[in-house]
Amino acid sequence: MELTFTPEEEAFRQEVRDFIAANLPAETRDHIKKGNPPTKEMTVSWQKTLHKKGWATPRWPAEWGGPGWSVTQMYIFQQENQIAGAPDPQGFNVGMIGPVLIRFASDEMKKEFLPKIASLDYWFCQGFSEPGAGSDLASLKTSAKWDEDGQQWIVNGQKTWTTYAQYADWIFLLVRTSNEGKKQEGISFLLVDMKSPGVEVHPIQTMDGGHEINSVFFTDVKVPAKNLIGEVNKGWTYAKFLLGNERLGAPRVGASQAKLEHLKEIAKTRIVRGKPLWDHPRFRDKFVEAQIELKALEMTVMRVLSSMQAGADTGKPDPATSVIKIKGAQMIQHLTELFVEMAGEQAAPWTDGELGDNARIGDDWVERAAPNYFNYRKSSIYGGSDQVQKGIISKAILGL
Amino acid sequence: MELTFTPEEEAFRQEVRDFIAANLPAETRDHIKKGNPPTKEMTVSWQKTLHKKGWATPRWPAEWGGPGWSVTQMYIFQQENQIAGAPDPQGFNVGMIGPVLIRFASDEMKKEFLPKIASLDYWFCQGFSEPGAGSDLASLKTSAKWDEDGQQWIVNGQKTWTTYAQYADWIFLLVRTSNEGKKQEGISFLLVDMKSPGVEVHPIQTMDGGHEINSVFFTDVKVPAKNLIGEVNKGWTYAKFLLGNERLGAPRVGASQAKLEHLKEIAKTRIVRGKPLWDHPRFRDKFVEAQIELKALEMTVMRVLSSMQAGADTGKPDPATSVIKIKGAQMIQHLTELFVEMAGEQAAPWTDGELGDNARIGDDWVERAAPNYFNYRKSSIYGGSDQVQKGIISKAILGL
Amino acid sequence: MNFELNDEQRMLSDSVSRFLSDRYDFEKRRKYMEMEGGFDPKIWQGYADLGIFALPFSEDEGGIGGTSVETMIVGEAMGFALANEPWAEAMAIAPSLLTAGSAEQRAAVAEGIISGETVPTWAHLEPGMIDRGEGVQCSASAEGVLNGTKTVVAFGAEATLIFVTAMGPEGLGLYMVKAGAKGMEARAYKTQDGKRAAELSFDGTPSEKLSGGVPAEDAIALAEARGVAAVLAESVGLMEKSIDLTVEYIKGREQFGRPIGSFQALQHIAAGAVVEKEQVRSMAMYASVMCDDADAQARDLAMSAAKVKMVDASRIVGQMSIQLHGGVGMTMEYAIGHYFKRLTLLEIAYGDRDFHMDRLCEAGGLAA
Amino acid sequence: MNFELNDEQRMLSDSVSRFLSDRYDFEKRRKYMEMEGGFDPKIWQGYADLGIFALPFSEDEGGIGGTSVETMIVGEAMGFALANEPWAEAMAIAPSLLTAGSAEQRAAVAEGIISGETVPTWAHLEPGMIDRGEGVQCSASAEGVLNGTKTVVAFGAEATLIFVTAMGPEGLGLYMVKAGAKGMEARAYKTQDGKRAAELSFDGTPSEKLSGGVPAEDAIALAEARGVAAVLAESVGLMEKSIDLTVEYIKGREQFGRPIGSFQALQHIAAGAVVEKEQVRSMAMYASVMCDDADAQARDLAMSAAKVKMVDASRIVGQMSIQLHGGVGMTMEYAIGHYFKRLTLLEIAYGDRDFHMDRLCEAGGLAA
Repeated sequence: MELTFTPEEEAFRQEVRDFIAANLPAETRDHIKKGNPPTKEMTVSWQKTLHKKGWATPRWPAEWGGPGWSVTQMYIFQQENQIAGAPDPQGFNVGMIGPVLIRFASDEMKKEFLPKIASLDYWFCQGFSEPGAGSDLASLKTSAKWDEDGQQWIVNGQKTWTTYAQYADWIFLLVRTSNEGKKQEGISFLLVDMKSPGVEVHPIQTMDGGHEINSVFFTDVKVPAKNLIGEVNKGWTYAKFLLGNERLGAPRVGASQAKLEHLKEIAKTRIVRGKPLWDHPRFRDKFVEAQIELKALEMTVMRVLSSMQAGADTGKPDPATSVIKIKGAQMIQHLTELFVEMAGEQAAPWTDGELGDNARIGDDWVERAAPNYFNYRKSSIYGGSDQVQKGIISKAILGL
Repeated sequence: MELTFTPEEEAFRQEVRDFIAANLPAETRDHIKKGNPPTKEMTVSWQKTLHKKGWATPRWPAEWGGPGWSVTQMYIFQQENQIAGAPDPQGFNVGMIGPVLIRFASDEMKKEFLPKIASLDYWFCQGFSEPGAGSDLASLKTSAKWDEDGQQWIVNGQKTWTTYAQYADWIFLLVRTSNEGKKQEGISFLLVDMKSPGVEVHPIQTMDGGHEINSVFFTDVKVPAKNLIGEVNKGWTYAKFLLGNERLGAPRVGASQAKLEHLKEIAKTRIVRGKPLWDHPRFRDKFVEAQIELKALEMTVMRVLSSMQAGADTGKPDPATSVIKIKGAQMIQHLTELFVEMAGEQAAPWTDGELGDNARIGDDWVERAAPNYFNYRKSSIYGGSDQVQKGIISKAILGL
Repeated sequence: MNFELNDEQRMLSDSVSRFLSDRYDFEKRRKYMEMEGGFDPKIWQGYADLGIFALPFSEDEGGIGGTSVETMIVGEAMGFALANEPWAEAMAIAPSLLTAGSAEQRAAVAEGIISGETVPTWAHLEPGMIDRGEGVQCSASAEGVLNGTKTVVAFGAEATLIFVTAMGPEGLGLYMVKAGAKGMEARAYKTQDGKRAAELSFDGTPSEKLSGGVPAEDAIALAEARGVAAVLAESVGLMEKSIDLTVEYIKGREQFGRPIGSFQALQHIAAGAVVEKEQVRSMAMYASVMCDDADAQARDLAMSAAKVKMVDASRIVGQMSIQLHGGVGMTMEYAIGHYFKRLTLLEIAYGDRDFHMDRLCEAGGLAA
Repeated sequence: MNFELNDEQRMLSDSVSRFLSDRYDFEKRRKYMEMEGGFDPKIWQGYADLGIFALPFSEDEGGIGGTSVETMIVGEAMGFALANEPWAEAMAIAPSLLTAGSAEQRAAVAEGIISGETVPTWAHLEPGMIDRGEGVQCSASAEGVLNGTKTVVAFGAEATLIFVTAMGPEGLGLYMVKAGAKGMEARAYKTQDGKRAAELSFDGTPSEKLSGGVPAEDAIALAEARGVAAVLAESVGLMEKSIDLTVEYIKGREQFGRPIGSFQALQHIAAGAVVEKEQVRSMAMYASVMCDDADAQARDLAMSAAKVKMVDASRIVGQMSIQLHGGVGMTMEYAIGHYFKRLTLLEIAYGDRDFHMDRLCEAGGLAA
């Protein structure tokens, strides 16, 4: 067991840090540090920069363009990226559909898609949830029927909570291809071109005023046979593999570390009743407690990464990822809560831009405090809610 | 709505305070203030003192010896009693079996039992729980069979968690008298003399080293027909009524107020790293937060008392009593936790007296800190656990 | 001691609730929010016609001399309906601030409020005041000419009468400014909870000073106390309705072949929220009585205790409501998110948790 | 960076666990507790024969030069078995304190510990020291003659070698006293968790000063750090077993016609405990590596963070274990109460939550 970093690893950290400093546009960095979500352009441009450098897909095998990093290097890279305020890699591409294709798709499909997934020439979104199938994902109804004449699939149905569908070139889709047997056994996994006739995207506005998510409607959408991943009716297996990866990526430890440092920085200059907030014992307690939780989360994430590297990859989701998912959500939710507390009554103005500059009454972080707090309530809901995770733990770990 | 006290009520408070000051033995007061449970003698002697004064059964109707107090007076009396460190009224007598008899028993039975219940000439204990029937109380198996020849009940079975059975003259018992229909419909309510042949009390030692609870075994115990309360197979109704009253008495707000004041008093003189604990901001926070919770609890208890006085007594347990039960348990548990925190590493010695004075290394409160913390884990378990209360709320209030 | 409402109070509760349930639902509210001032003037007039604005004013002032208990009753109903109008400014803040004024001032302003003609607000916070414990920079001359800036003034651009806290030659004072006064500019915006607010700047703005009553400090402290009591009352209604909405949702929403409301884990989460809501209800009663207490320190500490409890409970109730709604709870289309946002803003209104904890800690807690 | 155990460490874990599962169960433990010294000397010798006491000592000292990771492995197994013996004093405390001694002193003491002959303990706390941040009053003369009183010394009456912290003429020092030394009196008692401790008083007691190594302050700080790491490790085993016992109980206990473990609300409570336990496991690893860190401040802050997390999680896991056991969990007859009591004492051992929070707050938190 060795938690400290070797000189080689420290050198690698410096290399990453230098690269980011030299290549990340200041505008992007500032935008993100203020608590804004990156624009599509920022994400694409940064992914392309990394792709050129060979760093766009850290966890992919070398054969498909991975840099061949150790788990430690991946961790360092991710942490530096997040601390620096660089956009996250587009997770649906790099962390979800990429690994699924690498593990389960035909060589032909890999060759067609993986390079463009890595470069973000194809932006993928995820078509899993449906209005009637949230936590109970396997009860999904969107159907794909085999059209014998056209040798293609015909897709009908509705997906929802589709993050950034408005940016997407492609969607990976769970569809029902059989109604026989257990509901998990009739599901297949398709890739669908968002420009296909019959695909419609409807925006959903979230309570923070943002537009991240959408409903996507499919009406007689034709999908070529070759866009099926793996075998018919085996899609549930691929989806579980994908969700395990998703939970692992969820906590964004580096980003939380950056947020916590930002909190401290502001507290040092924010004068409350005659002294900096930083010198108020109750604030200090809250800061330290958050730091401790974050350290524990960081260690748990590293443990899981380490055991993934050490052990044979079984393809099954690790139940410890449920721990990470729950604690990761709590962490980011709690941090956004602390920003609202720090803003106090100044957090009230709604700054959707409608009223122009009039809306801006405080620093950028003040403006983002309440919307971020509202927005991150999602993190204990999506990707398997807290309740779903506790169900997994009580079944898979405790045998209850 | 009027939360302040009238001059008459303040005068009453003074009268109570004066009476307690003049009559409560200093030994009893000190014993309780140190965090010890009162001995049997202390409880009996104080109850007799109150009985002579006519104050032993505040909530009973005047007809049966109640003082005819308003809810406010009852509240003041209870609060002053607890703050002064007087023993609580023996709850099984005054708060449980008494009200059940008054509501449901025959006049003959009332006349026989109520005066001795009030004076504590009869010490009652409660025979509800069984090894197989804890939260699922209605599944109890202790049976009472009607002996046609002897015109009496024959009781067989085992009760457990019987508080102070070792002190008791009588036990009130839920017994199964029918196995037909719903399990709630075959239960009857009996009073049994603890000196009856076939009654055996076995002590249960709790993890704090105390002996409060017992198992009580019944082997062919003969119980006269007249000791049945109300009707055969209607015992569940009486039990629900009793449990509603129990929950209401549970929070012991005055006792918690006294504990909190004690905590402050100690903190003011306990020097930690150069200054009194009271001047450590984190301690102050903990103190204030406990005070706020206690104030909210006090108000909720008063609300429920007030609505009981105002409304017709429906005989049904009020679901708000579940709120009080849950919060009351949390309160006392949290306070005992604060005492352990204040004692720190000095809380370690086990002072069951076995090793004599050697065992005493700290102040009395230090010695009681850990045992009280251990002991009060019971309060979220007995009288309907937190989980049972949440079940009641979700059914009776939310209709889930 | 008595926690029961009297007959008049019960009637008040019924009539306000009925009025609001006729006027308000989620779709109607959305329309009101988009109206020019962020609410429907007809509803404001309706409140006046119901007589609720007369409740907090004494008979001398033309009112009917209610207590803060009546304000609590109204506030709970307003929270339940998620009403948009600045009712608390009219019922809790204005009557408190007016105690600094003369009998004539009080009667004149009360008349306008009671009739529904006046929409009052309070310009107190300033950009440099992080919380309620900070000093005021806005200045007033001996003639009542105001200079300075105020921030997050509720309905600052829509109010017809603005009470302004400012430092005058003789110390802290309260000044009344009419809408459209010279040198006053409003930069208006919506707030996170769908209401309106504004930055107000005063550049040589004429005003009328409140004088002849209690010192301005006392009137301000009373307003802050009654503001907290109003927050408590409104939050009880918000929590009540949040739980109702959530229970209704989980009863209807099916997953895994049955309503999710039949899952015990969710039931117990909802039950935990009920426990917290009931504790806030108790503290709302406590606050509504204590905010009129003659002992200012006891009053302020009681308000702080009530506010801290409200914040802690509000988070539990609000967060569980979104959680149990799942994805739809995150969207603008469902009412629950709007309740959650309103609760969140009330958590930081009239002093946040830290401010009130500090006040209690400095005093060594509530009086035993 | 690597969180995996190597082959030797895995073997160590297996052999200690096997040894303990052969020797310990609830009934056997009860017998050991009633033995004269509160534990079975044969088990102590067994530990020595297993070689675990050699782990923390360097090869120079006759040991095998393990790290605190090995101590963690042993500690977790000890916690899981609820072992009674002062293993942490032998494995974490004594080797740390000995760093103040000369090579000869270290070798001589190590030999006794490694062979199982010596049962060491540390007399550090005093009646006037409420927490770990206080000064020592016990005094030592230049010749090492001790006067003073120590409190809650683990197995103070049973240990054969007592390390004593005392103020000597040149400042804080560490002194070794043999059992039965002149002028030393022990008032022995059981502790809440079924172990033993004692008040020790020294009245002209002769001792041997540790000298020739690092300053006593540094050795003490190292012992405190490794003490915290040992607490973390043991608590992981205790929590693991507490959850096992609870799950086993609720699987078997029937109420309302089915095992209570089938109730979702209880399942989710247990799952929440697993989450906390896993976080402590992570922090135990962090602590076991950081407690050997050369940077004393970084080390101490890391220990404080680990201890705070342990306290918070321990309460959740311990309290839920009793709650889900219901009444039987309250009794002496069930193992779970004994696990709960041990966890509770570990929460306050080597500095309670407030002590460690203060240390972190004063430093402004962990280094970023």
